[in-house]
Amino acid sequence: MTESLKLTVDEERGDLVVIYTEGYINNQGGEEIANVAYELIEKGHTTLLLNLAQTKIVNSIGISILIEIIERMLLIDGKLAFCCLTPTIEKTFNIMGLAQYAGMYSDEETAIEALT
Amino acid sequence: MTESLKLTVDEERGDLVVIYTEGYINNQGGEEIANVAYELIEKGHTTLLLNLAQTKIVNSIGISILIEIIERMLLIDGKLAFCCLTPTIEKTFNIMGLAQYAGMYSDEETAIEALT
Amino acid sequence: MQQVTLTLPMIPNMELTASTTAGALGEHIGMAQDKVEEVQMAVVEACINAFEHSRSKVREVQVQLLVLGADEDPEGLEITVADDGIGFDPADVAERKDGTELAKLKRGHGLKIIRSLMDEVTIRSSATGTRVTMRKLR
Amino acid sequence: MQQVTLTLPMIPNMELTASTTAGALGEHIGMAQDKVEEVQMAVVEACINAFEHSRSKVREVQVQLLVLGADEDPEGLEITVADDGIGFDPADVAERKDGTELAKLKRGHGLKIIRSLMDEVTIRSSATGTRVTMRKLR
Ligand SMILES: Nc1ncnc2c1ncn2[C@@H]1O[C@H](COP(=O)(O)OP(=O)(O)O)[C@@H](O)[C@H]1O
Ligand SMILES: Nc1ncnc2c1ncn2[C@@H]1O[C@H](COP(=O)(O)OP(=O)(O)O)[C@@H](O)[C@H]1O
Repeated sequence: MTESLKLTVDEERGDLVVIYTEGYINNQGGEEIANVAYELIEKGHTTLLLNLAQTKIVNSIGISILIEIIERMLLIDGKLAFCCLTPTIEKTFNIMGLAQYAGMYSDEETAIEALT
Repeated sequence: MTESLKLTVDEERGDLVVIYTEGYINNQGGEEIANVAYELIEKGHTTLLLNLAQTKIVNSIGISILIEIIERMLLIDGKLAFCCLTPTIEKTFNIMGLAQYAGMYSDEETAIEALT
Repeated sequence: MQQVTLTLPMIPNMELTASTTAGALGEHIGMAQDKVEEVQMAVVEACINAFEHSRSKVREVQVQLLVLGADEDPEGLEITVADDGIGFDPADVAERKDGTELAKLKRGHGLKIIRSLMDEVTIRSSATGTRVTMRKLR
Repeated sequence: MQQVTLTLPMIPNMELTASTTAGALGEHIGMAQDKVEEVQMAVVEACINAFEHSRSKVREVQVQLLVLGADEDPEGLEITVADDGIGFDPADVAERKDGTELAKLKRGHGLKIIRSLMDEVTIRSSATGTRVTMRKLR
């Protein structure tokens, strides 16, 4: 019930790394995701998938930090994609114009197929 | 973010049926679980496992409805067990004296091993 | 002094407003997550007791959440859940002896849960209402 | 008339108290879950705008949640998020033109999100504070 974000990272997907979020993506949550993402980039990973199945709420400050990760990804010719968004989170991403810079997939399987 | 309970039922586990909860187990949530459980009992299932991994909060009215399911289960020589409880939910179940009537397991694998 | 007062209508799930607030305050003062969740569970039980049993005419519950200690050195949370209902005698809430062993477990747990999960609980109740005050140190 | 007024300190995650309350009220009046979640997202944005931008001295935000229509036939929710901060001119909040295309996306979205997710939004802002009132029909 506390809303601090929990992250689980699955690096056993070949080139792709899946990051599972659980909880609220606010500024703190966004920064936690960014830290994990930048570590993965350091390690040489260039394709990241954020699975938001267990995230029911985000805010625009958290999303702005995700946009920073996308920027960094574009610089290294990498990709950040999303899957399993609630309809409202997907709508919000679209309102913010994220769709042109990051793939959004309904489920993890579809995302992995498209990304690998 | 809305707290109404979501249930997923996995009947493909041989004799055991796993019910996954997501959200708040209040009176309404407890009743939803009971409806699903009674339907499964009607179908002849006698061992149910409630996986509470995605439930972060319960209340005592919801739990009292779970106790009704346990009562029904004992009448037919069946079993209701729980897995993946948060420390606080486990503590609350213990305070309510549930431990002597229902198995509680840390994870699904351990639960399935013990129950089958 | 950090403090939040909520006046909540007695409608389903409104207890979650109180527990969400307790969660934010608990995290804010650096309380460990398990402890925060224990506070949240206790607050939920105190609210639904008021919803269920108080017979309040205004159908509202007052929840006051207070950070104990100095701002720079918070010590814990104190939460009061108050209703203006018919009240009860806490000393009178006996263990129920009727029915089967298991059936006995079914109700009468709210106060036990609150007392077990919090460090300190005071209940003041009269014919004009009930105030449950509970504290938990960080 | 169902109504809840919350006075929330500007501390992290306190916006979730407002969104949890909106969730309980929305469910209570039978609003579809997707719509409830849209209201919750808009409320969160309005609160964090007040937290981030208002420079309120009291460091509190007032959130009023109101069920529209008759009790037996609720029509929707109206939520007002008010602060006593420095205010701003909503007409002046222009699209940011600086930086790369993507960098432009980074901030300046709160009001757009609120307007897109709610049916009706009114912003009143002056040197004594800001009130964002938003409605969504069931
Ligand atoms: N706020 C309240 N107002 C009036 N009576 C209360 C209140 N809280 C508790 N009680 C009384 O105390 C009894 C025990 O409460 P509790 O331990 O929470 O168990 P339960 O809610 O399951 O009955 C209740 O049945 C009720 O009679
Ligand atoms: N409650 C408020 N008090 C003062 N200024 C505000 C308030 N809400 C919004 N603003 C102003 O409007 C601008 C745009 O807000 P918004 O669209 O939410 O984007 P962002 O919060 O990302 O800047 C803010 O940068 C701020 O200058």
